[in-house]
Amino acid sequence: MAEIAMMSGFALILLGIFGALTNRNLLRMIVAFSIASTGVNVVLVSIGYLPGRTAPILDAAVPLESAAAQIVDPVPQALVLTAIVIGLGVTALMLAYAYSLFRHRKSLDISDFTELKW
Amino acid sequence: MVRAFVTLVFVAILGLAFGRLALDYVPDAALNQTAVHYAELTPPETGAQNVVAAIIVTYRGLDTLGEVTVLFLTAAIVALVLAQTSGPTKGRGSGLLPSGELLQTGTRMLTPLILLFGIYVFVNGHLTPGGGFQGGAILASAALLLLLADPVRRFSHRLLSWVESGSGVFYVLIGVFGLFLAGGFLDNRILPLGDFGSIFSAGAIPLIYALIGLKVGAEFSSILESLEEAEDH
Amino acid sequence: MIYVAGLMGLAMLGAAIVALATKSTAVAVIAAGLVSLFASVVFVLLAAPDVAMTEAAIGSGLTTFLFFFVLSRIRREGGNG
Amino acid sequence: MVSPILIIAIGLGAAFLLGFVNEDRKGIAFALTLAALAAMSLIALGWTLAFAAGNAQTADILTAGFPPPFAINLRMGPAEAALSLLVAATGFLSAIYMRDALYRHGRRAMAVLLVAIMALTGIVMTRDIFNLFVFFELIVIATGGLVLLSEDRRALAAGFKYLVVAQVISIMLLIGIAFVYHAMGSLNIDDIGPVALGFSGAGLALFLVLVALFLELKPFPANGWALDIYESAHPGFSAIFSAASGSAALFAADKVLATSPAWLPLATAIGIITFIGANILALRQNNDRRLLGYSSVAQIGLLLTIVGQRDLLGDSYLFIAGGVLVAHAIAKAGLFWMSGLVGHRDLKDWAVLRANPVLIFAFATFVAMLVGLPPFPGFYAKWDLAHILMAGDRAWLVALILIGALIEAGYLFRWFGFATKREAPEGFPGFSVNKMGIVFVTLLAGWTSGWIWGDLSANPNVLSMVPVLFALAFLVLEPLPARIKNLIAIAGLVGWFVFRYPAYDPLQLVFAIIILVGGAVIFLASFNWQGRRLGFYPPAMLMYAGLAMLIEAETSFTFFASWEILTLGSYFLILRGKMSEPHALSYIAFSLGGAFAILAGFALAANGTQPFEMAALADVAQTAAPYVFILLAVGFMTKTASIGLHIWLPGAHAEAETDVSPMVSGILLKAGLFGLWVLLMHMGQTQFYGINLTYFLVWIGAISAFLGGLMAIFQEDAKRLLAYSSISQMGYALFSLALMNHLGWLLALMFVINHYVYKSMLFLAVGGVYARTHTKLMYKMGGLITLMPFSFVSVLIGIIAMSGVPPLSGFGGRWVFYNAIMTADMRLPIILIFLSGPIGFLYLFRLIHSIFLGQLKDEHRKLKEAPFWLLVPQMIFVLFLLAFAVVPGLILRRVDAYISTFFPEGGLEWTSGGIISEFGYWNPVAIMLVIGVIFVSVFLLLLWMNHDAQKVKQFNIGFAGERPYRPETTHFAWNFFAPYRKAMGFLVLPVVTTFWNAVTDVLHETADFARKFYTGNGQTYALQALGFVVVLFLIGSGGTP
Repeated sequence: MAEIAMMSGFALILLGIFGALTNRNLLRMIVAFSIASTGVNVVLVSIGYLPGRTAPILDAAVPLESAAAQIVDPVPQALVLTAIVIGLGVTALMLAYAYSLFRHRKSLDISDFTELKW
Repeated sequence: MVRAFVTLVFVAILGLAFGRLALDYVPDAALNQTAVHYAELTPPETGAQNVVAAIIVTYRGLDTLGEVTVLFLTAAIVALVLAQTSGPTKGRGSGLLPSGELLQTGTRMLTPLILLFGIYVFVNGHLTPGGGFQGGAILASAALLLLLADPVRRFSHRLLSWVESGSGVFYVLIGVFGLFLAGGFLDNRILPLGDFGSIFSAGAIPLIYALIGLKVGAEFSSILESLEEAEDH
Repeated sequence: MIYVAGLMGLAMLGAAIVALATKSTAVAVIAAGLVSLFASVVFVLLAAPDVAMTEAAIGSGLTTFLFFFVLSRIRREGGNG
Repeated sequence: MVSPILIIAIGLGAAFLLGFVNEDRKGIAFALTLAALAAMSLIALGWTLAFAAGNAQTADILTAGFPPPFAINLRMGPAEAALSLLVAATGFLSAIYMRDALYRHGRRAMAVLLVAIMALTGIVMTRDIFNLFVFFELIVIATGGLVLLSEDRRALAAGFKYLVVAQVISIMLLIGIAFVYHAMGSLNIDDIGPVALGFSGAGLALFLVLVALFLELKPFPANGWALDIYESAHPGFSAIFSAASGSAALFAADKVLATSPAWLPLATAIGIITFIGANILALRQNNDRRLLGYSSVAQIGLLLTIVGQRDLLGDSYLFIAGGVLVAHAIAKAGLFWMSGLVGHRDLKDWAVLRANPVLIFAFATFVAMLVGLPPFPGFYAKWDLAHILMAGDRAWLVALILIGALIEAGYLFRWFGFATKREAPEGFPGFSVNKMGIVFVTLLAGWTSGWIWGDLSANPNVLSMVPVLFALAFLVLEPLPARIKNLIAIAGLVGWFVFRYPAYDPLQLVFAIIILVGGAVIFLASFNWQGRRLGFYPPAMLMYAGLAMLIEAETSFTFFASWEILTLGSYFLILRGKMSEPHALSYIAFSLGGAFAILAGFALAANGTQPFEMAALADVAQTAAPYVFILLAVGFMTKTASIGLHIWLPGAHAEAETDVSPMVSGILLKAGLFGLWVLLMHMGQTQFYGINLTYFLVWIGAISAFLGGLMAIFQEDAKRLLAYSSISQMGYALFSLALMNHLGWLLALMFVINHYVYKSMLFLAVGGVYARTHTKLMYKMGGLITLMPFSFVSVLIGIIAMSGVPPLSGFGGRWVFYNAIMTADMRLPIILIFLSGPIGFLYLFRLIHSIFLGQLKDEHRKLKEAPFWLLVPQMIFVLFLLAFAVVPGLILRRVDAYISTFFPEGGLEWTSGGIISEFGYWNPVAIMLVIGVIFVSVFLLLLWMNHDAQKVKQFNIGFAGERPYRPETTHFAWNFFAPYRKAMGFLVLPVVTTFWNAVTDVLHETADFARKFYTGNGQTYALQALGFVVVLFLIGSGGTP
């Protein structure tokens, strides 16, 4: 199962990157990047998955003594939590930028913002 | 067209690299040393039931502090970016939805519930799934609802800013207390670990999660509000 | 379980392709939100309830709203988003 | 000691606290920001000082009270402390610098700045790889915010492009980190590795992490986004972006690489390509900030190269990498801060800096720091780096680094030339005081860092050498009147000579007399200048300091340091000339190229041993010796302007100021000769594939002598003529030295003395004429003999001495010369040398003929004699020449004895009446008498025969019967040697100039073409970043993915 998730995660990343690099609309680029980062999250979580184990919550279902044999690896999950929030931050920032750029130029086409070059 | 082709080729090669990673991937048969440590020692060391919460708040607390800061930064920068934008002044708000009687009434009823639920989620973060971020996001959705219901209405910037700053400063202070009262920066053992599994347990984790929740909620709200009122600047 | 995972994987990819291929930005945003939503189901399957909650609340919820906020403003100011 | 984690806590806490400050109370918010940054800097400073004093141990700081890898830990070691200090201090200064922008944007912007600095220190200190990622993301987002402080609207687009690329990078990083965790079971950097170089499994994971970290370092060519930021951001932020962000990201890459040494070659390759590529692209850049961006990218590339060599560098690693890094950070921050003082963005607009001389000094300091000149940290680092790499058989890397550095020096010095020589724009509003203050603080930091690195170095500290300090003291004395400074300078030169006199051996003595006493004599001419003459004495004295130290240098380090110091001083001196901007540039380019050859030569010779005695050159291993010889000889020959490396000389000498020309011609050229002398003394018999290398030198000398003279005869400009003649004369000296026999060396020494005397004299005389006529073109003069008799006398004596006719010392030289070549058996070059004799006479004749004889021009009728102080040294030279002609033995005898220690055979025999050689006999006094009698008789005869000669009116051109097309063609001195030009002109076709021009043209056109690569489109930039990853992956996995 983890393999399937990982594969689809990687596919999401590739799709996202391809979309972000071919779609010239600023908003669509941001959408594509958010798909790619979802893909990253899926890959990360699937790394921590061990077949047949349960969530890393040590309640009644998971006695302390056998916890190490029953739960999945909690570390990637913790990382993904952080990554999701960071992703949201970056997305919000890019959106604000896109809006601001749009206001300056009345355009959302990335190839219109090339005054700086060479 | 050429660019799309080149992109395709590059992405395909990247796909080969990723494919190799995936093919070489062998799921662990057992937890690695780090994870075993967390699985076995989270309760005695931190008193938390939810191992992920313990990792987030305590073991990798510095990451989380950084994460909160990411949102803090984003909120500040979104406000900065939009402050620089001078656009037309016609129209107000996002106009996402027309705010009707129904929505307004519904909002009035729902908002307290949502707030309560958000608080529940982050207060129980050390016991059950969920925590500061999720709770904060729920709080923010209340704010979102308010915005939708009445686009002209503003939350007090001052209040948001105080909540945001207050919880942030308090968070850092708790961290520094850990430095002086316990084993290190952000050590949750500055408060007693309490009874395992109860709501007042796991040392400072609930406190920190509550602060995170408040902070995240305030930050989301302030991002939404900045976007909402951009043109007033 | 494994079929559910496969199904979700396909659903994610499908939604992603829609998000990239559609002409309408609004549809793209919604499709991207769906990707997140399906992903959070995958997270539940992968025994990661915390992540699932976060992804649902933040990835598919707040992010989508943010997009719509900006999109609708741009539309009203004459952009075609 | 305060816990370093408080740096992070204070930065964050203050950022959060800012939210409590009312939006309108900007003063309070700003004060809070500054206080926090100051506190962070102080903590870092405390640790740095503790490490420096040896009071601190590397400390691991645990968070959450648990050991790694279960909780994140930070580390504070010497490197971390210094880097944190660098980051925090840069942030503090930039905050003050950006005060206006921060006030405009309010407390939020200040909070973002605080978080950025906090995160940078976090990157430096953390030992957890995911924590590293979090801090990187903070930097990305903060960068996205701080870019907006700019008033340049284009910054918004730059920020977006940056975010787009950052997304691609963070995807790679995150995937890499996750798989590294999977492979290692830990996120702690200390638990990673060693991972073998490979592109599957753990290797591929580490590859993704590394490639993401490299992308953060803006590798060439995937760095267009960074350049856009550099160009459009607030200079205060660019300073942080370049100095602090770059350093922190580099340190992160270093941390990860340290775990798996197998990956170091990857860093080296990317680093060196970036260094050279970015420097080449910078060549065509006219926007100052973008240029600084290219240079930043290049410097980080150099640092990455050094990181890639850490396996070889061992204990010296921190010293070398730190030296380059500190020099880069201070200089780049300083330059970015300075760019905020300049109102417009073209490089030429930096001319406004001339309004404040201290700023020009700061500019010079920063450029010198970037190029790695003494006494700054980069110099010591460069020296050690070259030595270690050479000893480790990585000469190719040394070569690449030096080529890149030379290109960088080229554009930086060109820029400096613009600032000092171009028209300053009008209506200049004045400098902001606090910004200027920041630049001055940086300047101070630059010099302090130079002292620290000198102190840390195993080699002597350049800033503790007395001559250097004496020269630098003139910086403080600048407000004094020029004449007082001149007195001090003369006293200094003479005083040092008297002080060191007992220590000199005869060879050193000859050079010391020329440099110190001769320098003092030329300084007499400088009394002619009044006012303060800003910027003259410090470089002049720096040049003399370098020369004085050079001749006494015992180790290769001192020798090289002196060499660079005299090069730097003379560059600034030459640059002072009115039209000398392009010539000074070509001078410094060739000189630095030569210096790099010397550096490589010494490093190869030393083979890892330091200090390396100059005398040990004789013991260099057989395999390395010929290469050492060639490198050193080429280096020294750039200074003697041997043919092929000569094109800088004519302009540099001709366009220099009147009293500078003799200094750089009469004295400075001797440095090269001294170097060759030392080289031949120790390595004279080096064979290369069975051929004695001195044989080539003989040829080069002969050709230089011949072609230099030939080029001189076709000049219309009197100073250029003298300059070309120097090439010829140095060719003679090289030729005689390379003969490797007793008389040859004696002769070379006579050339050293004679050339100093008559070239100084002639330059001063021509300069005196120029001071009155305001032209250097000979056909515009004529008949000045009656108006400027003293100048005439010195030119007459000068050319008699120089052309080698009896009775003056030139003849003595010629006599020794013929004796010398009789003892050698190389016929062809000897023919060339023979031919050069009459050629020399041809061009010298023009000086007398066109300037002093013939018709007086109308506009010159009221001219006065040359200024008094210009005449004083000339008359001293006249007296000296006469004396030297009569008693040459005064100096030569001692030297002759000294040379006998190298060549016991073939010496001269000194008797009371004359000098005897194998082939003949020379009695100077008798010759003087005989010639005197002949001269007087002929003179009287001429007077008698010409008593009724008719004077021709100036415009009587009836004889010619030609219609003048251009005014100058009517002058008889125009194109004086036209027949010779017809016969031999093809020999002086500017082949060499064409060659060097072609080299620079190719570089420039490559740059112009290649930089189109940076289209300005954010997607293209992201695609380039992606391309960077996949190309590396393809190369790494051997093309079979």
